[in-house]
Amino acid sequence: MKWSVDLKGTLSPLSILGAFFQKPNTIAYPAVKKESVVGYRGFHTNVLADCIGCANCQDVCMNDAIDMIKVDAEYNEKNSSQCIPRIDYGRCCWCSLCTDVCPPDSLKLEEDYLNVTNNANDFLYMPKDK
Amino acid sequence: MEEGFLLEQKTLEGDLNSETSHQSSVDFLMNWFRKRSIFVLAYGTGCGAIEMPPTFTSRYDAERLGIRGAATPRQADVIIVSGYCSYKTLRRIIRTYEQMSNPKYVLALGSCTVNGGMYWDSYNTIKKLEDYLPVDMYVNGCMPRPESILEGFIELQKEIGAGKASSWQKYEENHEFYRKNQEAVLGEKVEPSYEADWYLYEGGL
Amino acid sequence: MENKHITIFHGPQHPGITGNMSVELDLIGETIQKATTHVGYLHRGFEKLVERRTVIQAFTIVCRICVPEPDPNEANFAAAVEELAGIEISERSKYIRVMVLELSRLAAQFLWLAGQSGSIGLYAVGQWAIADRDLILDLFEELTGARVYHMYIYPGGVRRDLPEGFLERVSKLLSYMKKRLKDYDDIFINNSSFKNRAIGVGIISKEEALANGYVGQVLRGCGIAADVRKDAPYLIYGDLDFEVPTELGGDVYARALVRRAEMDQSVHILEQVVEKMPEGEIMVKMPAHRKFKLPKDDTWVKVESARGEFAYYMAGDGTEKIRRMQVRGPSLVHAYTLLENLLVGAELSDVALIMNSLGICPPEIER
Amino acid sequence: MFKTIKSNFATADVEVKRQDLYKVVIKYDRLSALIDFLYNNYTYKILNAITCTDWIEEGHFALTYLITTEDRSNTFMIQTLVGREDTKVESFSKKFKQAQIMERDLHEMYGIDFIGNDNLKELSLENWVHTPPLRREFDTLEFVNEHLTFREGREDNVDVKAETKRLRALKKAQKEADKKAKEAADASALKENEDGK
Repeated sequence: MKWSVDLKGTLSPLSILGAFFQKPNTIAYPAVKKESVVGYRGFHTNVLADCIGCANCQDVCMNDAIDMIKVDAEYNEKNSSQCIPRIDYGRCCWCSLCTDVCPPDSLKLEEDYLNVTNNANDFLYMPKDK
Repeated sequence: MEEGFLLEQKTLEGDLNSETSHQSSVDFLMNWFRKRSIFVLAYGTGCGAIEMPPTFTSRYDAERLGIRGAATPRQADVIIVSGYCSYKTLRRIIRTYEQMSNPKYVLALGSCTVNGGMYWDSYNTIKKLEDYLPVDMYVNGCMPRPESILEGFIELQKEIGAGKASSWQKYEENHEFYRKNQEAVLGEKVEPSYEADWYLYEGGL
Repeated sequence: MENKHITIFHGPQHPGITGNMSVELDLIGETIQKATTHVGYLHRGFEKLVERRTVIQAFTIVCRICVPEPDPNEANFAAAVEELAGIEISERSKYIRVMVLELSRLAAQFLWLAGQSGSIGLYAVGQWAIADRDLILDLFEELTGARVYHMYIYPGGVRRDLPEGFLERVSKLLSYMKKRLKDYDDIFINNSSFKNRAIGVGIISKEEALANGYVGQVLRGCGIAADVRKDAPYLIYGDLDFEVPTELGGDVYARALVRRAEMDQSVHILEQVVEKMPEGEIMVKMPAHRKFKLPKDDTWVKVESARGEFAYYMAGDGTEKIRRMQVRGPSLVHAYTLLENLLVGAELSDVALIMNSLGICPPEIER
Repeated sequence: MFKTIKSNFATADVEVKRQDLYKVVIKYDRLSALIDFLYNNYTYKILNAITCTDWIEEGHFALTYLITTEDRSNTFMIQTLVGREDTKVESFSKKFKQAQIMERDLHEMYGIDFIGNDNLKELSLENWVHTPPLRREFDTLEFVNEHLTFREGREDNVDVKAETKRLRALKKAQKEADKKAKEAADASALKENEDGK
């Protein structure tokens, strides 16, 4: 490696010092939260009054993440199997194919996505009813 | 609203008063030191590694919370298993994990570490990380956002501060169980065997 | 004095590696005598998994093949399926695809900027570059609903229409980028500490580059204007005005200059796309996933990713499943044929520099 | 060009798939000659990829060599069929340097032997002793079930089709029972009426 005087190359990087006078772009996470985006693919929600228990979501899921289970709840009277989906978040990839194929459009994704736990068995998720 | 340094301090100290009753003051002090300086091993084991740069650089700036990268396992406190883990990587992760000095913690990102995730039917990835390494914290997502990763670190810090995160002790105690599982997927023997001093001496440290 | 060989592993656990891979180096002193690449730490068997899934199910998994830049995979997959099934997509979805591809190229170049500067210790550049990349990811989040794995380019079109005011936000970002990219010239490209490290390191000759099938910046850095967007235009690239930047040096610095010029070109393309974006449908009608069948036929499609030509071979067999999907990323040949030769005679401290300038990305080598 | 290829090498016509993509199917013993022909007489000088498709029903592998012109404007797909068992294929690693790594990949995934390739070590797998994974007879889910375990807690999954059928049958039975009861009630009412008369 040979050394040559390169005045521009030596001085121009110093322009980075200008950043001292700029506002930081940091999002101070736990206190300041970024605005959630409309249509973000987060947790599932399922309107029980609309769900017809057709298991289309289970069929399209390539990760085998959806179980159709019976719970103690009031079903839609059109719900022919009286089952509703439960999602295993140890499998899900949030591709939202399940919401695309849902005939009554009851399964949806919401903006919330935070789930941190030290127990790996906490990842079976019952979609919120809303 | 408070801003900057004070705000981060508050986040870190928010849980101070709640969990201290059962700790002696030495323990409390040790845990306080530990949770305030978390060095994360620079090892991107899977997809989730792509969200690590935003977490550690200026946008989300994990260093505000005392979290920063470390180049070698000897200096690191936390190893992040960022998603799926093929057999070949698992061997390296085990080796790296055993080289890290106590106390050490494992943070698992994404669906793949919980129940196989997208690669549940793949012939070359493990499905449940907890069979092979003790995991302190799981973070939800495929892949988790930087906010989720930060949240995982904050929860981990809380557990460390309360003296609850002790997975490395679990690894020592159940070493045979973990070794058996590891060798079942990796072949006959996990080479090289890093049965360091704390495995051999009774009582560990 | 006797020469002593040392063998060390550079990676997989190493801050100066471009992913989960490793290079076994045989050294005398600081000079590399022999280099052997090892991959497979990220092998998930994509090509097997795709065979087990229906076409629509397989579409969600392909974006995981290349982590820093998932969109070329989606575009390739969609293009291959459309060609086999004979689907013609709408004009608007073509424009949206080009926009997504160019945004992702830009994002990947920022990631390269961070890696390349980090490999010689200029960490401040990395801090800026990753933050600027995040601005692009914010746009992606708004458009597709996810930051990194978008799963957006769907066989038959794209999955969502542009949100309201999205194009204005893109042009706002572009005008910011135009100003911002000049800062990177000052602090990194023209930086004498980068120049001194990069000029004359990792030189590839033109003949070798042509004969061995290298792609992307490696070719363009030796003065060959190879770019799939010009050579075999796909989507709407034939109608757009852009240049293929080339340099003659063939070294790390030449490749850096090429990449920097490509960022300008990406911004230029995006401006045209935003201006010309037509109205219309975004998706043709697709049958249900169990009924969507591919004929017994095969095809070969390619797009230009941020690191060069990214190609897929796809064969259908008359059922709803894909018979075979072969991924040919730019890194396969670069990581073996090129890197193993290029590192011989180089210094140990230049390994990270050279690897970053080739843009080697392990997940697409082993799939 | 097409005419020469057809008369000298191919078993069928050259297929023009796209403006930039031609495909030809040839017998294996003419492969090397065709690649040489294209290399020497035209500008097809870059080997882009080698891929393999497993047609297990028909009992052969379809090896596809993708060769591109120097200006990258055209790609030739040369497909040749070889047997599935103990496949031995001539290596192109002397002619094209990059073929070495592609053949190594195929050797690992399909178990094809490339004669003349001096490095066919494991590429992405480690200590693999089972069937080469991309062969069709290798069932990856079966392999996973045999060697690994999934997380418990998901056994309460209900087979929706069976459940729907059961519920429907139940409903039908209920309806019929109702109907019968009603009929019986009607009949008894009628009888009572008659009796009353």
